[in-house]
Amino acid sequence: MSTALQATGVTLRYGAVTAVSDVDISVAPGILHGVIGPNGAGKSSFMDALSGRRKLSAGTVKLGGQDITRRSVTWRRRNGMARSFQKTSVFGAMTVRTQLDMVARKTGEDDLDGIVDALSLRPYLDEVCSSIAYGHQRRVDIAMALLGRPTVVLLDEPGAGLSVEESAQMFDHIRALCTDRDVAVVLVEHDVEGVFRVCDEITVLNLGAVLASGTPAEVRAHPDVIEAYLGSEA
Amino acid sequence: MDLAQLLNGLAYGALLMILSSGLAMIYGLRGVMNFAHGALYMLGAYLAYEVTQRTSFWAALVLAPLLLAAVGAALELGVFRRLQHRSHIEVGLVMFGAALIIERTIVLIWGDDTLPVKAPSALDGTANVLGTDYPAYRLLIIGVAAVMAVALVLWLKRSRTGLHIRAASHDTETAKILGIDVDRVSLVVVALGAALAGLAGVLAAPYFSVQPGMGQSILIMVLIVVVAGGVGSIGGAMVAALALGLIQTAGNVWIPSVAVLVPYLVAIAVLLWRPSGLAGKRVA
Amino acid sequence: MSTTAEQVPSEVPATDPAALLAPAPVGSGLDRRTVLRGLGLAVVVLVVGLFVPDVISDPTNMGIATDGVVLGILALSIGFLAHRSGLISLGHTAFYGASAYGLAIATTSWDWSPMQAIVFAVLGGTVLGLVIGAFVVRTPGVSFLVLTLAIGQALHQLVVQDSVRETTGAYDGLAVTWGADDKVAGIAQADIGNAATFWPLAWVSLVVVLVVLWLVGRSRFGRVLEAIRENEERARFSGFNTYVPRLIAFTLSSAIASLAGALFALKASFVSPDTLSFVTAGDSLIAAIVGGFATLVGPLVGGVVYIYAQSELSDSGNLQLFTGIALVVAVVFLRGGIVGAVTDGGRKLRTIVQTRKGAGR
Amino acid sequence: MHKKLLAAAVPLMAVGAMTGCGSSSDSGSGGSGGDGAPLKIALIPPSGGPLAVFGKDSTTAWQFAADEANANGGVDGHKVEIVTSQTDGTPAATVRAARKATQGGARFISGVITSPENGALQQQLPSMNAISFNTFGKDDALTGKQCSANAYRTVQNTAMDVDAVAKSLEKLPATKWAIQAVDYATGRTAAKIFTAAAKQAGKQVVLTQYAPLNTTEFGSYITKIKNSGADGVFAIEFGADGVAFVNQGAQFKLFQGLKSVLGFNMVSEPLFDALGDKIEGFYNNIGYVHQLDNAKNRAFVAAWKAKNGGKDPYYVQADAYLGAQTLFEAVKKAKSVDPAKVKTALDSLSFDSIVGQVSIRPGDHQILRDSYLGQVEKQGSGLGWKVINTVPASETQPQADPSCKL
Repeated sequence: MSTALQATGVTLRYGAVTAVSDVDISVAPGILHGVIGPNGAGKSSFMDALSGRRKLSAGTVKLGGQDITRRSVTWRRRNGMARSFQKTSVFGAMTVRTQLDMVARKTGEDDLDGIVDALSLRPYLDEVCSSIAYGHQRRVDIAMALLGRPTVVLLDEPGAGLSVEESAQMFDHIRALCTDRDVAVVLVEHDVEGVFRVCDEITVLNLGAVLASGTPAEVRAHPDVIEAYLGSEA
Repeated sequence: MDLAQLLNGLAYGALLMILSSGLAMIYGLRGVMNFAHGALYMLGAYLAYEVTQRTSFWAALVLAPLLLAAVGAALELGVFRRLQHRSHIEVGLVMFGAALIIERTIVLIWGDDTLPVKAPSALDGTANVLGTDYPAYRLLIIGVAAVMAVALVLWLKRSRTGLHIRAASHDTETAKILGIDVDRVSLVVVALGAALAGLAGVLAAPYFSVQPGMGQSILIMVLIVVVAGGVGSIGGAMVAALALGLIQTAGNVWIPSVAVLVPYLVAIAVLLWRPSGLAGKRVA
Repeated sequence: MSTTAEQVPSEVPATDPAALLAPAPVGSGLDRRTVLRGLGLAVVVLVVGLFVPDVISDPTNMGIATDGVVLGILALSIGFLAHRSGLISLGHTAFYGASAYGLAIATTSWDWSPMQAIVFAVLGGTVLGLVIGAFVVRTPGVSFLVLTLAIGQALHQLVVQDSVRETTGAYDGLAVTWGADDKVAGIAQADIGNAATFWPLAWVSLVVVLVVLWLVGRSRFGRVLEAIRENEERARFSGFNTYVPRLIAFTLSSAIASLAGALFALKASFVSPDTLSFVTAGDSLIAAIVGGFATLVGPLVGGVVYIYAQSELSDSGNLQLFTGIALVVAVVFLRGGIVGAVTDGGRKLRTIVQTRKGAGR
Repeated sequence: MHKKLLAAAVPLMAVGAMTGCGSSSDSGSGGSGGDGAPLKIALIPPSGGPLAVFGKDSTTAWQFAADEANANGGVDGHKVEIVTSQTDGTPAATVRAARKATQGGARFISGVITSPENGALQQQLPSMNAISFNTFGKDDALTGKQCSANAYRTVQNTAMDVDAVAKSLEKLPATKWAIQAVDYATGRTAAKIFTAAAKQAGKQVVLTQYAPLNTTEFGSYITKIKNSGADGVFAIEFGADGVAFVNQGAQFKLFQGLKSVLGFNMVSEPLFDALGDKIEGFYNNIGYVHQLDNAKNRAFVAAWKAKNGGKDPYYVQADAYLGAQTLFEAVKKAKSVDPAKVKTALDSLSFDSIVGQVSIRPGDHQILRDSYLGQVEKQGSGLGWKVINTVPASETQPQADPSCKL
């Protein structure tokens, strides 16, 4: 099976602090890959490293086999890597329609309606984005990440700030889009239950390093994972 | 550059330092560039004139900063607090307008003429610094600035209020969650910032001339200092102020024909190199 | 791709017009009907405007109108940049002044014809804008403001340097003189100070600027600018180059400021360092804000009002005081400036009328 | 579409709104100049800023001259009318005010203070059919590069004053001079002429340095002067710069070690109070002193004192008064207030004034009058001028400025 995203030895240091240490990840098209870990495990930093928001201290990121470690964010988006943000990032003063249309044109999306419907955004199309509910804004953010058929989509805590039902619904949307569009999705998530429910593969980070990696069943059985979670959160 | 020139640079830098540390504090906490800082400085100088006429320069040195602190408190309550939900640029523009209003009001009260403020007779002469005769009054400015800098840094590092100020400047939202009364902290900071502008104005009165254009010309310098020093960083502003004083003096001595361009060119270079300033950690 | 385009209608509801830094409504690109309608309107405005000197017989008021239009064009350039890019500039005097000086030098020192000089001045100011913009448009927020201020002031200091006195006249300023036979838009030098004679040149320039700004605002490019202003990082993560559009906006803005500078120099026949001063920079920005730069004509209105106030209020010496008060009022209370308030009031009035009609039925 | 129409209508409305106000009282070309037509003069001083006080004083003097003339039946039968309209001192506003005034029938303009204002105004005088009298601005360019057929200067220009100072050099005790000059045309010209004159007088110039206009911090310059070994300073610093230089120089004890402190436009009557005793003994160029010993001046000073609470007139007021006298003499000579005729009269005017015999130089419209060197001394309770040297125009700048093309 070919890989859409392959990152090796990803390391990110802020001064003396190492936020991400030598992490490997490889995701194939159509695979939903969850990244979980306790608070401060380096999940968001890892996401920033993969997406190009932060410059890597060491390691390489490959997109469809091509080394993109030094490529700009804009280049990555145009060549198949997209992301959403933990702190929802939309064009607040624009209507939902305007911004989706704009990004769809830029990225060459051919089925805007499909995505709008898949994320149940149709009723809000003509609303100004900053005026709709947070959960809906979150979906606009994710919709923008999915437009233009990127090969790799990085989703940073799409369930954050949503109610339990909303969150579950969101994960279902993501699962469906991942399969339908045959896209490699990396899902960084706080909601462990949700991740175990929908993901094909899971990487567990702790203190910036990989604690465990594998199918949900393998990870669930890993003793270190239980300890890490019990030790930090329970 | 001999010792006297070094002291010249220090004296000018010291004045800029007092002025810019107040501006940087307000900027750090409220995120607002106080374009009225030059007007407050000017008000300090005119109050110094008024008080010196009636009593003495020493009284002005105490009274003017206190009065300016009250003006600062009024600005905090009347402008910053009321408009805190507005964009920082908008509040900055309001302060720009306030500066025009304050400066014209000063002229309406004290007139257009250049006003004399005499340095206290004890400081009228020169003092011997390592074999160089140097005006005692300028040494006072350097001394006051040094004391202020040390006191301010200690206060910010050691006191509880200082801790709160640092916390609120770093992240207002988190500070609120931690139970810090950001409004109270802001009142202290803006009042103190205005008082420092007043102090600089008093010190400048016998040094430069007290005249209507004084606020605007120094505002540009101080804005450059604060932005180049690193937005919101008090330490950065202090260092940048001293550096600018020394650079300007060195420019006057070595390349007099283009010295006037030096501060602008340095600021442009710094900002192009590091858009958030020398000590900048966050970008506005 | 094509289906999507058709599904998205071109008319999109307005955003909050009250917010000072909030955007005007954005369409989904230029459809031919809107453009034709707009251009038609522009032609009407252009033609009607040419008759203004016939209506305003009083030369003083004509002078105010002409000078107001010139300042209005400068304010439009600043307002456009602020509105579309969120970049507040205190340094547009650099282009305004550079162009004014360029025109003065080209006509007086090089004996160019005024028309050549205008082209040279505007192009020169634009190139300067491109070069400066290439460095500064990355700089955010207050840093941008102070950086542009520093650049404008540096240019001011440069112009008054004694070493360039032969070229710029330093503090003395520079008279603009051109050949007795040369004319610009049919106007000879002797008549250029006459506001009614100068008016067509100013008015045509203004309408052209307004049309360009309107088209840009309506275009897809305008929409991208808005997206970058709203959320620069999101724009990059959506595949947009965020640097080039801002640079284009900055350069366009500097071109318009340069046009204003050239017009100013022509009309005044004299250029002095005032054109580059901090006061000019501040006042033109204030004109843009007080007029309301979130609307197309707001800055123009601000410019005319400023010149009118300058003529009427100077006796007291309190122009500065009133300018300050106007700025505070515009930002705090009249969000959207004069024009924003007027259109807002108009909309409210319409709503009331419609409600009444509905109730009466 | 409504909104767009509305938006487009706004500028038109704004423009239209102005048609209503200010009905024009255009009296055509400003009178035929026949008998009884008033002599209408527009004064356009700045209402604020550091020079506003000079505008005010000029206005007072023009009004004084007008009242005096009207009390004697007008100028050659023409009643003098003064209209004053203040501006914010920007060139564009001043030109607009001038146009408004000419439209109201005023053909003679004065009270304009700053050089950029005068420069801008002079370009447009011919098209306004008006004549201006510059009684304050000394910058050479105004009767040089920027000269205008319709502009006259009745105050000395910088070159004349500098020459007067240079010619007085041997009367000053210092032999090694340092020049502290503002980086402005005046400063450059003064430094150059002074240096040449010093060489000729066998004196040395050991340091020449320029500080930008609006300098507030003179410490580094003063230190350099102290280190230069000079025993005299020639300081070309005016306004707030001059005050700052003097104050800071006093703090540095600069002046105590010097034999001569020679100012150019640095100390003058309005600053005597602000600068106080520390300027006692300073030398400076002067354009006018109330002690001038001639009949016209004695009468002027007496009348002025009677009207102004016993205060002597100082140079700004006297220069403005001289401007008025020049206009009045020209009107008398032309026997008309028609600007064209007055202009012809002005071009070859020579008359006896409060500063002695003066004449207008046809080549650049510069008045030819004496310049003086004065020394500040204690007079009564305050400070006053002692005239050290008087240099006539024939010795200062006998030729018209070659860069002026009328």
